[in-house]
Amino acid sequence: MSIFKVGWFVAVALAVLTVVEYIFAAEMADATARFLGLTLSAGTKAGLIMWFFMHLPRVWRGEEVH
Amino acid sequence: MARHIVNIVVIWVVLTVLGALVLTLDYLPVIGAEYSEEFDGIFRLLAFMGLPVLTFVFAWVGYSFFAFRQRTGESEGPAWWGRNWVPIAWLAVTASLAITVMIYPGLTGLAKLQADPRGYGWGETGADLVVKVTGFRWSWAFEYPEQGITVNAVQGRELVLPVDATVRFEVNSTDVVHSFWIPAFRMKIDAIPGRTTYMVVKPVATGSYAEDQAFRAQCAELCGLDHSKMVLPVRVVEREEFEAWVQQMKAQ
Amino acid sequence: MYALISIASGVASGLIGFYVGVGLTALVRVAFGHSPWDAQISITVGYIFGLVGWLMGIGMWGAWGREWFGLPTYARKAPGWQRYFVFNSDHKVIGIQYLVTFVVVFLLAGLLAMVMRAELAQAGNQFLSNDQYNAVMGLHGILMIAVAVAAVIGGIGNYAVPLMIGAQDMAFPRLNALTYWLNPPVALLLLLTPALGGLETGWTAYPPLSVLTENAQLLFNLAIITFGLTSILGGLNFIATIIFLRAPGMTWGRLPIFVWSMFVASWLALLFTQGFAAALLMVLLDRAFGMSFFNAEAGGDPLLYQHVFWFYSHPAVYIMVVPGFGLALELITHFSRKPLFAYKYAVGGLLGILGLSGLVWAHHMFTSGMPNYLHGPFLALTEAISIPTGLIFLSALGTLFMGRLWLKTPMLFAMAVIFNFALGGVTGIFLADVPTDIHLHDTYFVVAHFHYTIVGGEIFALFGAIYYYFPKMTGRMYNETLGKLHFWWMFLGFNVTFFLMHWPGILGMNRRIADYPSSLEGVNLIISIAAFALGASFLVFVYNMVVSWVRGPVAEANPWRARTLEWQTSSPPPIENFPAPPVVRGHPYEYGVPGAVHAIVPTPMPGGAPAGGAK
Amino acid sequence: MAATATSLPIAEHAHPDPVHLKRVGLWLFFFSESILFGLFLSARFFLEGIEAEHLDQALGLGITIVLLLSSVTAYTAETAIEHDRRGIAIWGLIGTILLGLVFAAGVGVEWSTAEFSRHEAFGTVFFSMTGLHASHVVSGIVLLVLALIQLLRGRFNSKDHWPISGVVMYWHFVDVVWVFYYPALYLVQGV
Repeated sequence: MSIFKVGWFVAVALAVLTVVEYIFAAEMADATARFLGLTLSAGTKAGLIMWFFMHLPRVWRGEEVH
Repeated sequence: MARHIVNIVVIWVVLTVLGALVLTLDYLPVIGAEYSEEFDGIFRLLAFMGLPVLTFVFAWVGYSFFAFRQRTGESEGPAWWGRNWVPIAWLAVTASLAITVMIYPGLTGLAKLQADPRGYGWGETGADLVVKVTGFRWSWAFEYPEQGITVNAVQGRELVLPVDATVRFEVNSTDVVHSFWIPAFRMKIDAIPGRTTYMVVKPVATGSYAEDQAFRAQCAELCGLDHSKMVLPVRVVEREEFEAWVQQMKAQ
Repeated sequence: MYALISIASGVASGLIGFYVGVGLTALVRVAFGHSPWDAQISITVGYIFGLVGWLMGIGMWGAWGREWFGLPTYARKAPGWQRYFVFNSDHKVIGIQYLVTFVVVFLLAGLLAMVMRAELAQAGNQFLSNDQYNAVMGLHGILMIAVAVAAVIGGIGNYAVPLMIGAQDMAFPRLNALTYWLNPPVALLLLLTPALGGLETGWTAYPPLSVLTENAQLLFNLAIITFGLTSILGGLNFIATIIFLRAPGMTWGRLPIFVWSMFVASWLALLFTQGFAAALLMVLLDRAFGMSFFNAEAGGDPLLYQHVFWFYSHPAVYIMVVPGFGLALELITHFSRKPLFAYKYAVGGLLGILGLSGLVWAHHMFTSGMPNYLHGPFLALTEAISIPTGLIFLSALGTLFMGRLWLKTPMLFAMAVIFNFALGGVTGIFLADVPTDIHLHDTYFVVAHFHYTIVGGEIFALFGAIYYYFPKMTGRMYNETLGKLHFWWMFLGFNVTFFLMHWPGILGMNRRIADYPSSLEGVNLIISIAAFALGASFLVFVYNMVVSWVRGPVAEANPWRARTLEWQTSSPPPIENFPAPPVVRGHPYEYGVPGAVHAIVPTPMPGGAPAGGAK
Repeated sequence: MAATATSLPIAEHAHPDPVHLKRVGLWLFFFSESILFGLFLSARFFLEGIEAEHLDQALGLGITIVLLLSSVTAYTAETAIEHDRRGIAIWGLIGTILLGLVFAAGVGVEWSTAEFSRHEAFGTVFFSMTGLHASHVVSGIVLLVLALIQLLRGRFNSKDHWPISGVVMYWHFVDVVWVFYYPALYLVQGV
């Protein structure tokens, strides 16, 4: 199942970030810091999805030969 | 080529002078408030600054039209690509013009307007008279809280202000967006439901709608059916006359 | 027959879709215990189903939809003029469809302007009641906005861009057909608005008024959201086409300036048009579901709309005028028989406009009561946009100087663009400057200003381009004398009308009013008379176009001796444009360079030696 | 210039890989759509002083994880068909559709149990944002079903699978939107 390996790594990373996000939001009292932290986390998650799941690099590298 | 440049410059200068003569005409509305003079000054300044730019383009295009024409389209012009100092000089001149206008009268004029810390208003901080303005479809109501009177389209039928007094309008709307505008004062502020906006003016001359229609409170933001009829006359009077008017309104 | 079948099946399946949508809404509403009919929701759902039905019926089902179910596709093949009435993916057909449609819309909206000027010739209400005036004014506004957004991009752009870059078609031909066929429902909805109470809010649709007003507003919102979709999909298509389908050798540095301007305008459309859609969607949600985006009492804010709306609608004026600049420069260089002066700076100017246009929207809101700290930055950025715009002027003026001006009708229109836009640009300074804008905002000064920029800058370029491409599109030549008559008539009528309009604005005549203070009567009468003259000039245009299309003299492949690629193929071009791609060897504007060649076109065309007409 | 028809070099039309062209087109579409979503997100922060009212945090976290999981199954389906693993691709798509339905149902539960109304400010932004997003989820499910039907009928292989890749990209995009919407609606408070 090696072809799916990247997908599972990203999935784990996304899950961890989501849970961290949830706990961070519950614990962080300062509104501004919470906002910034959540923005950072959401940006990271979006970047991971776009880079690996949506194959963003193929936009400039072209379609890879499978 | 030098000949063409000289010709264009001559036409440019002539057009500019002619334009400047037109601009000295009296084309601005009546001066009603302190800010009107400020506005007129800035307006004229910008007009005189814009005029040479405009006439430059007119002279250039117009001269080219007459001097460089050909009948058949067979001959071709010199292969100039503009890869020399000309574009850089042009960029420098236009950028410095833009930045000049941006700073003066733009940002400096803005700073003057916003000197009043209480919000959008400008002018002197203190106000001799407060008028609460309420816009609704399709008329205005003016409340003078200190005097305890209210005028609207039924009662009083005009906005009366004392001359040489700083007036702060506190503008509200009960339904849709309106805009409170008195052309003689060159001032305008939107009436937004749910927030109060401010406009500070200091009338410097007496006048009334009957004498000059620039003395009117006009809605300037499209507000539906009778938007064009959302007008109330404005009358600027001497202090004593204002007091008399207040008493008269109270008596009613 | 083909045309009739195509339109009839489109209308029929559109109607079926509408009633299916209304019926489904009724079922769901009854199931949840509501009355079956709610105007806002039923019409919206019905419209969405009807729109899909219309598209499928007009031919999208056969050409595209079947593919989604794994079925083989087919296209309706229609001969001759009938190809303009089917789902046709040829960019040349679509370009002409767009152009004819929007010229008709332009003339209609112009008639509405005549009605307005008739009413405004005197103070007081003569012909129209206040609500009729508002309806006419709103419809004039939105139809003209639609013309300005779509006529040059959809018409001239679709027709010329693939030809100019040596491509066979657009990157997504079927998407291109879709964007055109989304337009008829838009036109239908807008023209139906008077039946449902008329537009009360003008084309800007400011809430809370647009939430409270008649159901005509609902049609407006649905129409404009659809229209925004055509704009976005069209922009997307142009970007992909220009990036990927350039002929070999057509580097970015050799791209004709009109293609550059289309590239910039497409990015603007792609990025910002969602703002209009979002703003109108919020109004729709407030209307249909009682949401509170703009209801201050429930925590909403009317200014939210103005920010979102102008976030689109200021860049929109660049969507309109940037292709106008491109066309003006393109025509000026060909008809001056001189290379485009400072080509790279002109491209830089276009890109500079692209960069700044998204950062200036709040200059429409200087009197709106927005926070104080926003005024300064928006003032400065708005003034700064005059710097890239100035580069367009540099290029135009530099090209004219010492040129060999061949003053054909298209050239006259192109020079008029520079002339008009100079005035429109200078008056823009007054409006960008907060101290003057406070008085001038929402007056006829603004009306004059934006007519000078949009009509003077874009519509003049549009007409220049129509004359320029007329021989290419139809294979026939227009009547030059009538063309010049049209130009001078329109130019004079336009300038008298709109130059005078500044003055009542300064004196305190606000815009969008059916009635004005009696002291402004004299100048308004003159403006009205000039406006009627301006309107009459289009009779010459229509006569010239119709008669020349039917029986004008046959045009040569390259009547203008232009060097760009679209003129190196026959007039009108074959379906595949070029049998094989041209090979681009040099700059498209190398006039006055002995032996210069722009491109080599593979098949010998009648009268077509190597492109660029080397002699 | 003596270039004649016979001496002309024969060049091919610029034919970029059609899949690549479509991929870029789809990205451009996402770019444009993200502005629409971004403006609704900005509206949520523009309407000052809105406090996020009580939302079912467990449900929110649950549907977020379901949606992320559906992205993984969608990725699996796409990767599988790229390697001609048809069976895995079919199950990947079925799993994505089911998880998508669970997400949509979760939003439905949230809507029906919410303690605030759509007439007030927070309700306005909550219902409009989740509604806008849910409409994309539903259209994504429809597209996934269309792709699944063709896959079951034997279409698509490692050489020809763009419809699946496109639909899956769309699905990921819907997920990306939720990545921003979830904290903005559920987690950010008092900003």
